[in-house]
Amino acid sequence: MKLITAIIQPHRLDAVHEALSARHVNGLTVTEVSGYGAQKGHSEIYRGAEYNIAFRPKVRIDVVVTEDEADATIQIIVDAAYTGKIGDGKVWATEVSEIVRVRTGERGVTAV
Amino acid sequence: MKLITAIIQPHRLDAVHEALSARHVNGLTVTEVSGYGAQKGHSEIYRGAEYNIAFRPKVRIDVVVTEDEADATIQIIVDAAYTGKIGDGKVWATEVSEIVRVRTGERGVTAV
Amino acid sequence: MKLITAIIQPHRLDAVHEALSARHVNGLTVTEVSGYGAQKGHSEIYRGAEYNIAFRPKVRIDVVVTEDEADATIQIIVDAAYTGKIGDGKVWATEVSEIVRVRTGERGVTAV
Amino acid sequence: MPAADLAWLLAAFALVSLMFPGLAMFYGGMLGTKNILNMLMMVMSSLAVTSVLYVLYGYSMVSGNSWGGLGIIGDPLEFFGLQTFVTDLETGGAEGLYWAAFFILFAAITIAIVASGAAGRMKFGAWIAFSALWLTLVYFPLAHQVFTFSDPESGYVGGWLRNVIELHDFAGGTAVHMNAGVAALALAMVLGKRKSAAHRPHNLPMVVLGAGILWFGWYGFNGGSAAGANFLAQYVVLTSLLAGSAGIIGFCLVERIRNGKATTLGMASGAIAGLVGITPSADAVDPIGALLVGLAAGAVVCLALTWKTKLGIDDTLDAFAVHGVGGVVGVICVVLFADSAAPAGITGILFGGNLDIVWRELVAITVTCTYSFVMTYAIAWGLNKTIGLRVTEEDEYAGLDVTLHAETAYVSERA
Amino acid sequence: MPAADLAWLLAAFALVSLMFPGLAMFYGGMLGTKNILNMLMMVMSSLAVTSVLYVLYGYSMVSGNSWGGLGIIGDPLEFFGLQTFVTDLETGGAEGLYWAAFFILFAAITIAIVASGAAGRMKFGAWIAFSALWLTLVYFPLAHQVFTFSDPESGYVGGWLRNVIELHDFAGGTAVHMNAGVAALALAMVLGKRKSAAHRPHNLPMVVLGAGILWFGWYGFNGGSAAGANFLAQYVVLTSLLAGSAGIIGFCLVERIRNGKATTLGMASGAIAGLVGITPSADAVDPIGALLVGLAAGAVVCLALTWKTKLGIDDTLDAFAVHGVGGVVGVICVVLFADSAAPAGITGILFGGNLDIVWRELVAITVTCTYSFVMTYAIAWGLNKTIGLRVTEEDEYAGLDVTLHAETAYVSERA
Amino acid sequence: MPAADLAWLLAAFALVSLMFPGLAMFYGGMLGTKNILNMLMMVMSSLAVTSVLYVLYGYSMVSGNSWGGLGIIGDPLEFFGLQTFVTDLETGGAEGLYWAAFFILFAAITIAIVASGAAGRMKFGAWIAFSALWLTLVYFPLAHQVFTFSDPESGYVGGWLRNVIELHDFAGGTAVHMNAGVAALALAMVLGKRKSAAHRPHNLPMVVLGAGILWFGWYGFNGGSAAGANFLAQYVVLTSLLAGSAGIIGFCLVERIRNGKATTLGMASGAIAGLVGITPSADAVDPIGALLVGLAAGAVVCLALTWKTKLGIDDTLDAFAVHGVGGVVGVICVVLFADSAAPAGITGILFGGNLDIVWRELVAITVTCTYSFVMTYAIAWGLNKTIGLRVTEEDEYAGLDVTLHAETAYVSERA
Ligand SMILES: Nc1ncnc2c1ncn2[C@@H]1O[C@H](COP(=O)(O)OP(=O)(O)O)[C@@H](O)[C@H]1O
Ligand SMILES: Nc1ncnc2c1ncn2[C@@H]1O[C@H](COP(=O)(O)OP(=O)(O)O)[C@@H](O)[C@H]1O
Ligand SMILES: Nc1ncnc2c1ncn2[C@@H]1O[C@H](COP(=O)(O)OP(=O)(O)O)[C@@H](O)[C@H]1O
Repeated sequence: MKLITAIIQPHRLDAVHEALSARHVNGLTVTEVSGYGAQKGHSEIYRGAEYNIAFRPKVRIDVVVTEDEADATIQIIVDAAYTGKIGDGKVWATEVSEIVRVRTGERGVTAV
Repeated sequence: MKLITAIIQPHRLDAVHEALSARHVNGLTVTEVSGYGAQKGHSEIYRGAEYNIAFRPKVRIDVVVTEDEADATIQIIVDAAYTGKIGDGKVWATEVSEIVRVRTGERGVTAV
Repeated sequence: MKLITAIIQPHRLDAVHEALSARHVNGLTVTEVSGYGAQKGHSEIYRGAEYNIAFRPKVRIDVVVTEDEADATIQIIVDAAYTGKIGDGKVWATEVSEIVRVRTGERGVTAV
Repeated sequence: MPAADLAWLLAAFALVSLMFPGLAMFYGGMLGTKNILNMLMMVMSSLAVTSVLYVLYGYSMVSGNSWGGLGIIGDPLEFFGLQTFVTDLETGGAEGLYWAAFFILFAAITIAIVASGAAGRMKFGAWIAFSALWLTLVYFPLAHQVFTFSDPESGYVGGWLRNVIELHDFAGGTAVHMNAGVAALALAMVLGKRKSAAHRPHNLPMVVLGAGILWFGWYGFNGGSAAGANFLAQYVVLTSLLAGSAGIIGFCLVERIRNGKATTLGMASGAIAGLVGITPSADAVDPIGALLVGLAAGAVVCLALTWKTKLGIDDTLDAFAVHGVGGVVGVICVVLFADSAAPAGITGILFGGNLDIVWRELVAITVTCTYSFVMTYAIAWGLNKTIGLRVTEEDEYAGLDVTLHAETAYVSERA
Repeated sequence: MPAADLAWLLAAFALVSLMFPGLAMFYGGMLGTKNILNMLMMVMSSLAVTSVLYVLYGYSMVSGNSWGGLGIIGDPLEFFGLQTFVTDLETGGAEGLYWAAFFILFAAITIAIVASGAAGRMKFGAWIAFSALWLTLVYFPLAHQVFTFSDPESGYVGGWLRNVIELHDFAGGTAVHMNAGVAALALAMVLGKRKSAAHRPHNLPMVVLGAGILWFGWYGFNGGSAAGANFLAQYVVLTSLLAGSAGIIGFCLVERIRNGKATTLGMASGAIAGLVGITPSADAVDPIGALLVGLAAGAVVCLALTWKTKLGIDDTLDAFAVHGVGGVVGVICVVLFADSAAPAGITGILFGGNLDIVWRELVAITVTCTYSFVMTYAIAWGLNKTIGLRVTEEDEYAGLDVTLHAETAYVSERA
Repeated sequence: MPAADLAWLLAAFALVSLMFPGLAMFYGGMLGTKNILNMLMMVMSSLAVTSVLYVLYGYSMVSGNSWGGLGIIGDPLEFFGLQTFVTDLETGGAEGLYWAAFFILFAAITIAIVASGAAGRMKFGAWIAFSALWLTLVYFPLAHQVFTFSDPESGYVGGWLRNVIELHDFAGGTAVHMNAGVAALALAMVLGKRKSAAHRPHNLPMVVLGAGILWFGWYGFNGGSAAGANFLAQYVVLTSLLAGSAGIIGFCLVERIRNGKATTLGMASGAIAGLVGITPSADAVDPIGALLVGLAAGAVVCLALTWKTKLGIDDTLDAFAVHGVGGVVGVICVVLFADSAAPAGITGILFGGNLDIVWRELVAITVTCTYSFVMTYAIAWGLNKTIGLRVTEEDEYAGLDVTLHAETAYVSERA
């Protein structure tokens, strides 16, 4: 199994969620994060003092999928998150060695 | 070493924390997240307009443990987080190749 | 590629960010988390009732780097996050099997 | 007892002044987290723009002797700088000075309500320009027509709706509420819909606080319109309390029946709807009538909200439904069940009153709404063609707080 | 000078009206993030329920001629629809109309305090039913007994606690505060404890804002009870300021000694405790006495809070300790160190006053608390057996905001 | 008409009392998330400390007969316990009692402003000690010198700045604003800079709400200083409205030109700056003059803020710039363009007034600022050497809310 982690623009969350649902991805977890990358920060001004805000709001999506769904899932996320502008984000995958569904105690692929 | 990640019901956090403490798990990290799965969203109503809220509040726990503690830790979490209702969550494990304790610079199992 | 995850003291974030930038780390993602470890919680008092707050605010940094940058990156983070006091945090690494840049569709090291 | 009147009027003025942060919270809380500050700035800057215009020519245009005796607009040069009022006339009571202050708040709250129609997509400079033009071309004339009494003795000519049509509008159901509601609609139409999906309100306790403060201010708004510490003042304070309360019931009952649940936003909206409804009718209905006004306004506004959604106009915070429709409901209630024993002395047609009041109110509503819609649309359209009203799509996604004001409403960093 | 009195009374009314959003913030801020809106709705809807009942029969039951001359309850039909008051008596001052409005706020704030005992677990429909019954069966009778003066001249009979027992209670220490505190306790007992663990207050700045607004409103509550712009009004305004201030000191000192730290919630709670303490005693103590009332109320309430925890009753927001105990402390202070030079003219027993006042206050406290407890318990118990008071366990975990009102208090999405 | 005056003064008192939660929100919102509660406690506890001191000896020191006839300080024993005022003099109007209450608020708001200079690094016990000493040694003398009129008839001697220098300061530009601004600066200098990096304001809607409430309170502050429901009261209410409004424009214009963007914090700060500016000048300028006062105060304060940053002093929330500089601008405006037709009857030198007013104001400003700075520095320095003012570095990183008050401002857990 693979854990796919995606950092995307907040306003693309709905699109990604819909795309994954359509593809029968049964679950995912969302975290509000912030980040920087090619897209640098911006400056804010408070009482004349400029603050360089390094991080911009992003949304992190974590979804565990079976090995053979991994590539397709990545592609779905990439497509749905795409706007073509700097700051669109990253998607990466790591190996999951075990997964359990708390409610049933099921393990492995059936637990995804 | 293994990184155990658990997505659980917010109101089970205390139970999981206590169970892990009792088992001498020395550290863990908690993140407020939201997610969807078998448990679908709910709808909210604002001035007559219905919003389908896809994601429900969950808590994410990350804990790094040694290889041989991994299975036991997963089980402790699963047991403590269990309520038997849909939405109880998932626990998964990934491989950690290195870990360092910032304060001491210790690496590997002693840093866990 | 490696995903380096660091849990650090919130007030060290700027230092870590600067240190990584100086080293040309091109991107990172920040999450507000809380945790416990050797540094235990603290107690708070509301209308005479004491609450034992197990978790303290921390910041989580996730950064994906190429294999050969991994060790150096860990060291930079450890050095910049260091204060020498309990609660300084942990840094760990996991293996990333794939990474994609959403904007361009690039994969692998060029996407980092 | 002019000094006693003044004592209450000073307090009433202060009450109304708190409506500005109240409205800011009410509207700000309903938005998503990235356009709040922009809304707060639109609401609060209304005071800045109005104060300057009022001192220069606004007071003259509203309360001045009608230009050409037509009852359309006051002579804009009559009270330049409010200099006439600097000298104490020793009446011991409220003088021009006081009324200038009180009416600045009326004008400013009106344009502040209009701002809600532009939430999340309008350039700030364009807003300032729009608000100055709108006050001058829409509010000042309508306020003159509705609020200013003629004084046959001195030959002073006031507004035609007030003196020729003799509309009944206790404290501004037309010039303030219908006007603001319709203008917000027109502005929203010219601006077009927001790019990003509709947001849930980001902070409902803030909305409730705002509504509570608005209610508080309304006692000054309606109570101060009684012009003193008199029977009328206590009358309208009671009817305002009852209508706000019943507005909650009207709105929440419809919600309960339709959606199965009464909501907090509904409660807050219902109270405001009830208060809008009682603004024109506060002196004309009896206590049970006031409860009915609130009930009707709350229920009808609740129904109006969903109709709007279907029209597909992004009147973002529903000013048209709440203030436009709510105001109309209030006036209709006067027509229907005004109690002749109440201070206004009007007999509702349900109680056998004559139909005279019907056409007066109809003319007043029609003139106000038509004029407001057409003029607002024209101003917004004109500005859009020249300086442009709308921010870029990117700015809209990033949010106006950061892009227009270089600020973030909430920062949770613990560093 | 009735018009001057009215000028102040109108302002006082408005001040009290702001106590509603104030209380909503005070209570809402103390809860966890998932039951806030429900609390806001319970607090604000008190205005809706009370307004309707008061117009129908509440005013009659509270201020009407005692039914059978017994001093227990006013004739419920006397002032139906408040129709009597629609006509101007031309007294130039506050008339029945005004007092109806003012007393609606008193009744509504009392039931709103009771709501705090039900936080986080009560069905909303059941709350509405409970509050209507409670006002009718508990508040209206007690308010009649405590507030309504007999008028020997016209043969009008008022409440027995006021006229037969001659309790001293300046502005409602009994009928409002003790009554609410005890009722909250009884309701909490019938409801049982919340399922989920105790929550830390989710927003303390909101609590402080609420407390500050409540303090502001209290000047209207106590100051308006002076019935005019007179010596008494300024007297009680000063003593209210002093007692609130000293309440902070009393509460925070106990905290500092016991826990080592003064807390913000303690500061806010102490100010309210001091204000509760001064409510019955504001006209009876001198300035130093007012400081002592505040000090005592703050300190004792702080101690009472922990006693409660031990009793294991989930009086969620401590209405019993703050309003019940705080109110009793205030009355005891009158008994102990009332200054004969103060407007009430009572000599405290520490200053050699006679013991007469002791039994009068004891009777008043005992009657109020016993009646309130027994009746509230009975009403809650009865409703629980019939329609059921409590939400399901699942709804409680998910939170009442989402399950009862289909809303979320705070949404941080930036989409 | 003393009763009518009292009616307004009671309301004005209440308005000012709301400035405390207002200031708490204004300051709390500007801080980061870990030192908010500490700020709220410093602001609100000012009421506790001041109330006690005022009853004991503060009233005497401020309003008592000058000790030795020198006009420096009132006899501290004259009004112990305010016992003299307990008896009704039957003037029908505001008596000593009222003024005691009103002036407690003045003193308390002054020390509350000073607190802003100590944000995020001062021990709470040390703050309480500091505030008691500061009120006694700095505020009470300055308030006596500035506010207390001599009464030749009764041989009563008041403050020398008021009676000998005859400064013009309508409602406390010197003793309240400049005094507080300078004292905050001195305290900040003794305390030194905060360890952790500068924080962005954590909650700007809270700041706007606070500013809006402060504005509301200011009508009571300035309007109440007119001592009645009279022409002067309405005059200063209008000028306060205009100056606050124009303050927004002044501040935001400078921002717009300098940084390209008008900000929300700027809008709130500008309104407050305008109100500070009008405090000494409200009765001396005409409506256009009031707009100019606001414009000047807003613009100059905006410029002053960046100068401060360069000085490297951590006057955390800019009390010196806003209240110190803003107050001076207000006084200069009187000197420059006071309108002789306005109630104060002063002719500004731009309108050909004589230069007499210049030195009077200069003396008043110099004395106030010098005395305040030197004494505050001395008190803070002395306390620092003895009990120590500053928390440990660790406590500072962890935040004062947790370490000093064992609380967290916001808890978002949903358990
Ligand atoms: N190497 C990385 N490790 C972790 N997160 C990253 C990394 N690079 C980018 N990110 C995340 O992705 C977001 C978008 O990346 P950015 O480089 O700005 O855009 P783009 O991918 O379009 O070039 C960043 O804000 C950050 O949260
Ligand atoms: N495949 C997945 N990847 C990541 N997170 C998941 C996945 N499936 C479920 N989750 C997380 O677990 C939570 C509970 O899952 P859900 O399917 O609703 O309950 P259950 O596990 O009892 O069937 C979700 O809200 C989501 O946060
Ligand atoms: N085994 C672990 N797994 C996950 N997170 C951990 C673990 N141990 C510590 N942490 C995180 O690191 C933070 C600091 O750890 P702590 O043990 O308190 O300090 P130190 O590393 O200096 O001994 C914790 O608050 C927690 O968030």
